[in-house]
Amino acid sequence: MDILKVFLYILVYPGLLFLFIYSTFVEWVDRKLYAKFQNRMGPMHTGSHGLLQPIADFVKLMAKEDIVPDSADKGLFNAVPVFALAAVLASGLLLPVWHFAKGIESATSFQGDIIVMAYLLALPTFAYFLAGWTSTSMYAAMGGVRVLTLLFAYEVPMFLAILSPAIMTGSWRLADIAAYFQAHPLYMLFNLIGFAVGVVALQAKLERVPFDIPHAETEVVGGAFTEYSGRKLAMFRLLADVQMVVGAGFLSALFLGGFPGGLIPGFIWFVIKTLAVVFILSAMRAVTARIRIDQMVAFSWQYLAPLALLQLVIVIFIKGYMP
Amino acid sequence: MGTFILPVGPQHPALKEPTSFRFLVDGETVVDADLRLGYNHRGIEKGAESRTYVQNLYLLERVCGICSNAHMTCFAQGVEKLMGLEPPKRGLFIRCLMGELERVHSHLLWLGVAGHEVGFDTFFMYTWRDREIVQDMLEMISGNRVNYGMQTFGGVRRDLDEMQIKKLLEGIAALKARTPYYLNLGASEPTLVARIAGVGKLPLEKAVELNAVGPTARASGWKSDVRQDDPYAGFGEFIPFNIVTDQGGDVLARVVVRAKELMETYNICEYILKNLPAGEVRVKAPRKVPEGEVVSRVEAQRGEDVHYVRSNGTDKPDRVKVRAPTLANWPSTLYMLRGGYVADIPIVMAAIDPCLSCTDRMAIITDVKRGSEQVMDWETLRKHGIEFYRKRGIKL
Amino acid sequence: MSLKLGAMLPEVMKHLFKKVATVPYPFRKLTVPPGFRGNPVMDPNLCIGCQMCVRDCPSEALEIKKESERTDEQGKVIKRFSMTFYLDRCSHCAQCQEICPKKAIVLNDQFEEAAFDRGALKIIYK
Amino acid sequence: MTAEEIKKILEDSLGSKIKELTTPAPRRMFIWVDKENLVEACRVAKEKAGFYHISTITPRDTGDKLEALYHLAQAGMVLTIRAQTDRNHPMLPTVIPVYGGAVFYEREVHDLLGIGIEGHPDLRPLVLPEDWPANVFPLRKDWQYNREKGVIE
Repeated sequence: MDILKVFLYILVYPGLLFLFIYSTFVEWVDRKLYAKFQNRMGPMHTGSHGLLQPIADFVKLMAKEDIVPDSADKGLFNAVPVFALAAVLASGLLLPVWHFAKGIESATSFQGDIIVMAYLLALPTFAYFLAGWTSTSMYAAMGGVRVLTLLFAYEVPMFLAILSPAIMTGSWRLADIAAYFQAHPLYMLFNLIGFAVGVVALQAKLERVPFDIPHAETEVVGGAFTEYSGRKLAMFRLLADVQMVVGAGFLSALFLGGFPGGLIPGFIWFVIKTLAVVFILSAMRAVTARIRIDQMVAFSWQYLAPLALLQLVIVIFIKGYMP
Repeated sequence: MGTFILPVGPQHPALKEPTSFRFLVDGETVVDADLRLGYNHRGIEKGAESRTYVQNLYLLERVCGICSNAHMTCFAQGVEKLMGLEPPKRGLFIRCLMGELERVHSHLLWLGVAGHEVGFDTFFMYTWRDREIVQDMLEMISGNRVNYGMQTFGGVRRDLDEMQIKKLLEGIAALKARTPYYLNLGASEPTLVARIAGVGKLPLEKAVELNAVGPTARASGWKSDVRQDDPYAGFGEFIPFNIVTDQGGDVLARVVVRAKELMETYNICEYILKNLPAGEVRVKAPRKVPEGEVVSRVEAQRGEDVHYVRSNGTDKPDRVKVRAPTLANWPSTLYMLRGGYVADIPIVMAAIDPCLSCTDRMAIITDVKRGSEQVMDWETLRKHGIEFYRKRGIKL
Repeated sequence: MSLKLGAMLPEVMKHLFKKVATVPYPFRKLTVPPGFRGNPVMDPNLCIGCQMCVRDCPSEALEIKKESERTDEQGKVIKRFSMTFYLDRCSHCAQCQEICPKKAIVLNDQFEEAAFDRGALKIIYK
Repeated sequence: MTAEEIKKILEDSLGSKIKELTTPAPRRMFIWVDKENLVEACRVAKEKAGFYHISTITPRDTGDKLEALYHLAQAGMVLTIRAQTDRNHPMLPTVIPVYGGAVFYEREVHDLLGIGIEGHPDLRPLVLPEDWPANVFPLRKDWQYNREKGVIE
């Protein structure tokens, strides 16, 4: 029975099938919101109100010609998207969505899973760099370098931000942190700065406006993905969506009290909380212009990192005086 | 990373038209810039020599899509001078109105594109939505949204009726309210201002030395405007207007100049519509043009547009020379790009509002399977294309 | 001009509840204002075959040919002309409409001109 | 500056170097100089007469000669300087030292009419393709292109 549960967990919910379907849905929500913000309609004609459009886009890309540049390192060029997608899908398994993972530690919920999760979410960034570098195209190389520069800008604030709930609850396990905040909802308010820093850093990790510097189309064409086409590009696109879902779920589990109540209510909480985060991400995309890489680095180290540190100080202070 | 050459164009998402830049780049900094034109050279000047004046009117209108009316006005008024025609006052007013409405649509278009180049798509969508108002107005007057075909020798081709004037005034009032609102919103958005302030600096002396024209020159503080320097149509005599300048010399200053020019243009349009004189809109033009030569200038939305027409007494011109404003601004653009960031390339290029009106080219097609380079001329390429589609079952 | 983080945010939020400005075009047809310059339509009953339109057409999209010639009871010669119109060349400038002395050519309000078959772009009025 | 003032400055400074001076229309002035005196005429126009701006250069085939028209502008006046060169060895001096903005116009002149520009730093083709045959200049009157008419059967 347990084996079956594990299979269900990996393949159906919250594993591959769910992540695929839900991430396309989240992409639809994001596109629709973005369109509404801009007084447009957004996707309309595949499915009801364009609901199936992301899947249609994915299927279309899968069917397209797949070109590998002559001068590229073929093995690496082909492996990078698969590797990156696998990393993100694996990180999705660590989300504390199913009740059976709560009480006891298991392969998908253990002390330190928060670190593993942050690590798995950072892996695609390196994959992007490798993708850009092996493509041997000018634009891709530039995009790859920008990816790494960006990484050094947002990763530190991101890690500092996720540190604070862990310190507050005294646990390195997502399920424990979520349970703690469920029990003490008011303590969530102390972590608002951390949540804000986390959302901004997540936006940068997802490389969306205003931080879409690595693949700013008017500057470096497709950035690291310039030479990618067909199936591999589809994988990168899917990867970005899954990353958005997992990132939003990660922030919800850390700062918004997780997904209580077992299978069905937990699922509903998951949808509500991740969509709330996605709404913030979409709104951020709609109201800003893309900033330059030097401005981004300056912004991170002047504002984001100090804010995250301030959050840490607050948490340590509270922790010291907490009843 | 060391220095390397970054090609931008002839096909690149930052450029909506084909032109080729080669940038010598050191990391994220542009060291040197070079330009190659001609991807769009259609041989219009040569073609004009074998067509009649009436046909040329429409040929020259198609030099550029956005400033179609400016080119048409420039050619029409040049030939009018050769013919010795004096268009009626109402015709001149409508000629000015078309020019100004075109300026509105072009500047709104540009603001949107500037937003898109720095990744601010919301701003792009809002300005282009508002641009629809002026596009509908132009369609209502002329029957087309892009190539209006309103100018002719001796006046304009269509008259305005009362209903249209009322609708035009309504449209302009709506634009007059919306434009400053959105521009203020955009101007208070820190990420947008961070991208355009202090970028692409063109000092006044450089602007004059490199012969910049239009909003690019005016944003460097140079008060030059053909409408004032060399008044044409109704300007100077009948229609009052102000020239907008700014001292900044950067992209922000160019945005400010265009924004203020928009407001000024709305006022000009309102003035024209409220003071439209009665009478005819055109006089009859002869088919043959007496021998002579003329230099005609018009202030297009990108700057000074110059046409030189030489007639030889027949119904076809001996020589027509067109100089679109963008060509005059390339030297200063190359100056602005040097020493800047790679990330600033699109917005600095967009800041002069480039429009590339430039003969069919030979295309080089590399046959992948044979691995050899095969040079195809235009005719072979066309046949190749037809064959390509026929194989796929599409009847041509 | 003062800088404010998220200056567009209220405006953007307002648009969530506004009617969209775009139209689902191919599914909902658009109308054009009167005086729109579509395709030239020729009335053979009015044409006198003066070739003015052919001479002035900037894109050489028109051809006028004599179809028939007959003499009626009063001995008057009645000629009928046909017009071949190449839509693939037309630039919709309406010069033919303007120059026609008998108003035989009028531009319609057609603007969806794309065709899969190039033959469909050759239109003959007679 | 009025037309009379400009005329006086030009005649005082250039004297007999001006072969012909006409004012066919208000705010328009045409002068004809030998090509040897072209740069001097431009310098006088810029430094003494205030023509700060070069609008464009129009190259033209007159039949037996090639000529170039330099359109200079200031507020209220457009001055056109005409200079001719023979067909066999068409050569004109560069005006870039006087008007920095003329660099692309001169390349265009070189491209389309094959007038050599003496002293121009960079005479690569600007608008014509690199594989365009040498010594074929499309804007000369003896160059004809017979377009094939595409007809729908």
